[in-house]
Amino acid sequence: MERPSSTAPVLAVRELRKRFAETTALDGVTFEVRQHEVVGLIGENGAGKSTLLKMLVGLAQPDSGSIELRGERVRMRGIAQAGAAGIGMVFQEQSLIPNLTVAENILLGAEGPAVVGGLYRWGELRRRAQVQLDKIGSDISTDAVTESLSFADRQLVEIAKVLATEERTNAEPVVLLDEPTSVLDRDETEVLFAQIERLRTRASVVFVSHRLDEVLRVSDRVYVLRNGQTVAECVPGDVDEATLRRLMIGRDLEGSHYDEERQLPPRDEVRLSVRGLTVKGVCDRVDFDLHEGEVLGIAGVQGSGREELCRSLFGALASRSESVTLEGRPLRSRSPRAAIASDIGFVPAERRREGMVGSMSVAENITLPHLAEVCAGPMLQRGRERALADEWIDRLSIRTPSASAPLGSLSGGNQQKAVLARWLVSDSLRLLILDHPTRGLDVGAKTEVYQLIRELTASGMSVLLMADSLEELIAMSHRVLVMKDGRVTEVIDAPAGAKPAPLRVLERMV
Amino acid sequence: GCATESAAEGDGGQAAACAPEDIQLIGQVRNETNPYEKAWLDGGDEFAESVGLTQTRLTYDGESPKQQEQLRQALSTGNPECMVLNVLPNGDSDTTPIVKEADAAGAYLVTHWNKPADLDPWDGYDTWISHITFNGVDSGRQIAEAMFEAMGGEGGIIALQGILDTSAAKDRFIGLEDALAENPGVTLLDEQAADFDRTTAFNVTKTLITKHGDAITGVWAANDDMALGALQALEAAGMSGVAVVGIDAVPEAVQAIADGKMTATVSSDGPWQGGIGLAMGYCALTGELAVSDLSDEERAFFAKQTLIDASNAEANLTPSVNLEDFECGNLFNRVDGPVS
Amino acid sequence: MSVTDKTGTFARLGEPPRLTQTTRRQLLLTVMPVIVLAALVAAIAIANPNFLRPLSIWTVLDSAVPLMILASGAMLVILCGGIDLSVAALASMASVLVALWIPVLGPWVVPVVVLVGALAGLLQGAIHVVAQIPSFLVTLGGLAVWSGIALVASGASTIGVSGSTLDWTFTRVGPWRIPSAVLIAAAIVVVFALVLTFTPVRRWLISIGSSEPAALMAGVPVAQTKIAAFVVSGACAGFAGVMLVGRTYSGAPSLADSLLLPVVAAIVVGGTAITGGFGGIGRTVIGVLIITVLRVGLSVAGVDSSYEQIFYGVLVIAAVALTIDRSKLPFVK
Amino acid sequence: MTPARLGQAPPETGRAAGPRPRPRRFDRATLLADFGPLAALVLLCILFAVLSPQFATWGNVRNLLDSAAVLAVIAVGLTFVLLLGAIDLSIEGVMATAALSVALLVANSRNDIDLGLLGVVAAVALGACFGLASGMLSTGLKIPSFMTTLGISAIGIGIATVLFGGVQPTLRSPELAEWAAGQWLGLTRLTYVAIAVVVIGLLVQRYTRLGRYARAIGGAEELALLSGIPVRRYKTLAFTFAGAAYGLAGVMVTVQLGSGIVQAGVGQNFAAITAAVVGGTLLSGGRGGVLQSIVGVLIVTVLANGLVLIGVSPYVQRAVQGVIVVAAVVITAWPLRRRLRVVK
Ligand SMILES: Nc1ncnc2c1ncn2[C@@H]1O[C@H](COP(=O)(O)OP(=O)(O)OP(=O)(O)O)[C@@H](O)[C@H]1O
Ligand SMILES: Nc1ncnc2c1ncn2[C@@H]1O[C@H](COP(=O)(O)OP(=O)(O)OP(=O)(O)O)[C@@H](O)[C@H]1O
Ligand SMILES: [Mg+2]
Ligand SMILES: [Mg+2]
Repeated sequence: MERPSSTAPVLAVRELRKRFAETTALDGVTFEVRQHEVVGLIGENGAGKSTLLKMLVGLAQPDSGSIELRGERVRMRGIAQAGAAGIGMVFQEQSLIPNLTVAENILLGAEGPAVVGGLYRWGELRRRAQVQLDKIGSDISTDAVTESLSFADRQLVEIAKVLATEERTNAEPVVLLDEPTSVLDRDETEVLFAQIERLRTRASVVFVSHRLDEVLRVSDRVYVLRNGQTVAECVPGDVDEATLRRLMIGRDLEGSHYDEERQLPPRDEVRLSVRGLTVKGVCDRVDFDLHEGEVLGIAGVQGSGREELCRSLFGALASRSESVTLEGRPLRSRSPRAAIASDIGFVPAERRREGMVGSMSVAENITLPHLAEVCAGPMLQRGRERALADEWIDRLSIRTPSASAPLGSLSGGNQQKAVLARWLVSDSLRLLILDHPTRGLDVGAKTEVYQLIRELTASGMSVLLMADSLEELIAMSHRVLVMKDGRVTEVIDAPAGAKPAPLRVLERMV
Repeated sequence: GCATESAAEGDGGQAAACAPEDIQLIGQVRNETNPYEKAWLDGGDEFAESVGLTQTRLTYDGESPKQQEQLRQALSTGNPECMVLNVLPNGDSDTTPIVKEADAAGAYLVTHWNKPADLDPWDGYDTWISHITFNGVDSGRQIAEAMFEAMGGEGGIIALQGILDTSAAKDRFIGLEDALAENPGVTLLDEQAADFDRTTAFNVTKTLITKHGDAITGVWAANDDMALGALQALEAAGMSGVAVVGIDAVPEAVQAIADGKMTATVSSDGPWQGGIGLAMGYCALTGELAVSDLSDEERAFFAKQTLIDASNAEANLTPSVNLEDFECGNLFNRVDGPVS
Repeated sequence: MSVTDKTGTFARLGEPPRLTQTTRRQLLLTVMPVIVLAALVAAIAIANPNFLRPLSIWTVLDSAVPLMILASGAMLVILCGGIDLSVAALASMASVLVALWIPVLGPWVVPVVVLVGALAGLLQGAIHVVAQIPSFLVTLGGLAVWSGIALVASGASTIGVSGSTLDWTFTRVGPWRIPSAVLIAAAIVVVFALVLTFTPVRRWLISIGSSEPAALMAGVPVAQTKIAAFVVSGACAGFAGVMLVGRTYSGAPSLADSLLLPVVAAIVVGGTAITGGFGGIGRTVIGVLIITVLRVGLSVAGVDSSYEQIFYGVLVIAAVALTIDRSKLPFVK
Repeated sequence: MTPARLGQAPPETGRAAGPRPRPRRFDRATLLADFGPLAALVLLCILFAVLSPQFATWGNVRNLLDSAAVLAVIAVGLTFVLLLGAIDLSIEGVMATAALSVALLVANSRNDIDLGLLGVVAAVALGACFGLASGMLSTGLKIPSFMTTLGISAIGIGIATVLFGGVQPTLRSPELAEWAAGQWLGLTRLTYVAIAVVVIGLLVQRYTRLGRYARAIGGAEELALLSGIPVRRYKTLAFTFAGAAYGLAGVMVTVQLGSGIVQAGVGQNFAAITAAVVGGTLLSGGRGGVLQSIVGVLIVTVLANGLVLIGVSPYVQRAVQGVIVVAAVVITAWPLRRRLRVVK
């Protein structure tokens, strides 16, 4: 690929090692970033990507190894020092402060000329923030309170924030992006890529993503991490996705990515029937049926009301309806607890906040919604709980030192598997609502989740699915419910072998 | 004079049990942050020094549970047989358990101020020597009368009550009511609780000044702290010539009387209280006082208190003790009648 | 299941458990509160050897009882991330009610007053959960209201209790003359420990305390658990009121008011996170003992009463600095 | 999208011409959350004005402002600590030490020292030192502020007890007496001091890093760290600022009362926290601000004043206050209830 890139490494990492209590996160990583270059970084969940990036900005200290920035050996003590040296990072989990405005967030800790003599100049602050927002072509108001923004909008603000790094140093900055696209939709991803292209002329970029097509598209070089080691360095022109996938997990993945051939037709029995479901202000008289063994994908852009629809079915949002029946019986989800009692499960998109209790162990998290199943009368049966947890850790191959390790200390992908496991524990689960279940998962883990969904539906479970990408949604679904502005615009059939084109779905969404 | 006699005949068993140097003197008050109680403990120290001992000073920050905990711990870590407790119970309710604990452990005890009406030392308590208190109705009336006099027998007054849950606060207020009944020319404009606290009194008085304005010609406060708070509020409002009275004779109030800013206060003589209880116990342990011989009037009595006004303020500016008061023969010199 | 067949590379797990540095630190942190307690007791005993007499030790334990009962209940509320500021005022109100009702109800006064305490807790919990008002505020209001009720009901005075109805709360039993109150408190602690260890209650409390949205989405009975925590806290306050009447022979409207800060201090010194999500009854027991020893021990050790507060402040800070497990507090507020 | 909240909204100046700013929507719930306490204050005033003829007089308004002065100064300092999500229980101790030290450092009845206004400065600085100690202990040893400030309070009371030594130092400084009694435009000078402190508090909150970072740290401490904010430094700074405010409050009480007493701050801790919370400064941090806390201070002061004026029995005054406060918050927060709303 013909791209301008000089040879002098701006950032060089040699033999970096890091051990956390029982896990070796980095086991001798070596890589370098040259001037005006976009470096892709891939690896399965827990391979050490985030840990590596955190060390570059001083949030973790390596046990051994060296980091050289523009030829000088550096030891980053903290994010402020890194920022001053021209390294900025977009974190995998969002890092905006919810109660500050967008402008405040973008320039937090790096106000520069917006603070004169210790005093803030609001006009200047807004103006400078607006400059960053304009770069990504966003129309988010600088005065909006961050927590009132949608998840994707917040991600855009994060990117705007890291773009401000380029104005802070004289030297050309290094921008680290840890899975910036996992929550962005297609258009927003395009905006980001345009920014990366623009940045390339004056900065170096490290780009982490589990979407290999994206990585291949924007990177000049790609490093593959496995078990804390750099196992390969590739140039996109020379490799394809399958090769990368194999390098990442060290073996071939058989079958197609989505296992489409294993999609069985749904059964005739209607499991969930929704009529006239209205959530005040966001979705309006929605009707649909969900059959046994069916995956119903819900497509829609931000604000289409699909998330609210699903949350209300799980009782997390108040709603009105003509009738909602589960296997013929009226379903009254007054709370998540009631929904769970009706054998509904829900995997939320915001895993850290809603999906898990980080300080509790993997086992405790897995059994939390179904404590009754590991209780005899009022008594907990720890042995049974442990066995159940071990079984599911094994079945989903959750990578954890033990079932009693705190869930918060696992890598995001493995956390996600544990969150899925907590619903699968119940034998009687009838409906599983998946809100971006593969968000942040590596290809291997994604494939496992897909297979899991296939197996579950084959055994009769019904699934409501919102997915990371349209391709994924279409591939996994039997039918796709397209929503726009709170209404259902169309229900598109997507049987195995006759999947509709993404464009066909897209045009009903916008 | 009579010391040797009583030692010879008294209930010698107890007296012999303790050598004078083994005697442990304990004084307990709420805290050392108010002049009255500080002076009390200092008085105790002076007595202890005069007999070659030291006083253990205990303070419980006005926390009833802590007072009990402290005393129980003192009794269980020390030698109760040779112990004298001179205690200011936090409230009426605290006296019962203190008395029972001391009695069970066999330590000599003198209590002050607070006691439930139906609990008396002669009801089978051998080591509870005496309960010393002051006639609150009397003091409340005395200062009221001094104030009415300063007001020329007519006008409007406001009353600042103490912590409502104490008999001191209630008795003193009854005294005020009695005096009011005898002086129809004076009207009670308002009464508010200010919790014996200076800041509260300051704020409450300011509000009452807003409400009643120049109609106020006198402020009756159930203690000096509140009186001083009220005084400050009156000064801030630019009101002079208002008669202010309190109770306790804290140095600042006595000074204010001497300066002509306050009208009167009543002294219960804290240093004397701090010493007298220890002295009673010391005399009992050394065999110079036989508790069983004491009359009921000596075992629960109102002690004399003195009204301090412009005439005697200078003389009372600094609290001091007269060690003669603590000699075994003079212990009951200040009895001023039985408790109710 | 076929999913597992293909995951050979993930299987880098089963390293045998070793006594790593972290686990050793963890162990130290677990026993630290006990070490601090022992050090305190030892220091006081050096100043005054009588402190270690059995009688003296029993007295310390006995003094700890009202604090212990209040702290057990309040700890539940703190575990799930709230705070109950009303416990002390509620105990005061309970003491007044006990004193007022003993002539009428006799021994039945105990369950009745505990029930009243529970109902007061229920009211506060319900307002907190249903109206979604911060617990700090609800219980601050509760504190004022219970004090007011106690003042009015008692006519702002102390009500003496005669008779032997409550003697069982404050006597000594057995050949070792163990204070009955200590046995009662121990029984309560055991009940708490059993419930927290063997039922899912602790799970619920901890998950609510550390991540309430996640607990809600996992179907944890959040509202019920929170309200129950307040109910138990109220009931404990009611029972603490009973115990206080037993030892003071009277009820008074501000009898227990001063115990509020010691209760919270005891819970925190034991190592329970004030922000919720971490802690337990064992830690609370140790915390209560540390605070009690500080309260009664300084004067025993002969600390001058004007310097006592300074010592207390310094020692409380030092104790907390040593006992809390910082890795369990996401960040320190 | 919700509009920026009261007190957090930057001033409406110099708005860059961004592409189509999104329309602001004021819904009832946010309005209530922002203006509920203010509405409650107005309602209370109207209620008391109807019930008591003296309430709405100039004399009483003056008295109200004067009574609120000390609590307002405390609340301004406390607000910054609460914004962090921390809590401060050291108010009593800091005020006690400040009260005694100022009384002993200016012309007084106990010693011959007379530093004049320098004594006031020294007392405020001492308060700041206490705050610094709380802050450094919390951040350095990572102890919850609940405990450090509780310990610091005990230490402060202990030091004040030692300083007190048995006799209250009475102020003999004519210029300080003038500060207590003297009036400008009908208000006491201390009222102006309080107003000045409130204004400074507002400026610090809105225009300095301390204010911004305090809010950021309270909003999400770990994320503030990720933004490169020196969290520990600013936390300590917030405690120090608060300590200085309590020191000043201790001085004000001493000037008002004419002598230094250990009890100068008794009851102020709960009063200040109640005021801040009632006004809308949340204990969980990041929400509210000086303005909100001051509204809370006025609510608390108006309640105390009004209940005395309409003659509510002293037995039940506190209970009535408690009920009114909780009821007011329930009413204003009712429309904000949501199924999954988390309230601690
Ligand atoms: N602070 C920590 N304590 C304990 N273990 C940790 C810590 N940080 C990382 N690890 C472990 O180190 C390994 C590498 O984690 P890291 O987050 O870097 O992976 P990753 O490559 O970013 O994975 P993902 O694709 O899921 O983001 C994981 O096994 C993780 O559990
Ligand atoms: N407090 C903590 N204790 C232990 N480990 C932690 C803690 N905080 C972070 N970590 C570790 O930091 C690593 C990086 O976190 P991050 O959320 O980026 O995970 P990730 O592995 O990159 O997630 P994903 O699978 O979504 O890509 C995680 O693997 C996690 O183990
Ligand atoms: Mg990662
Ligand atoms: Mg990841």
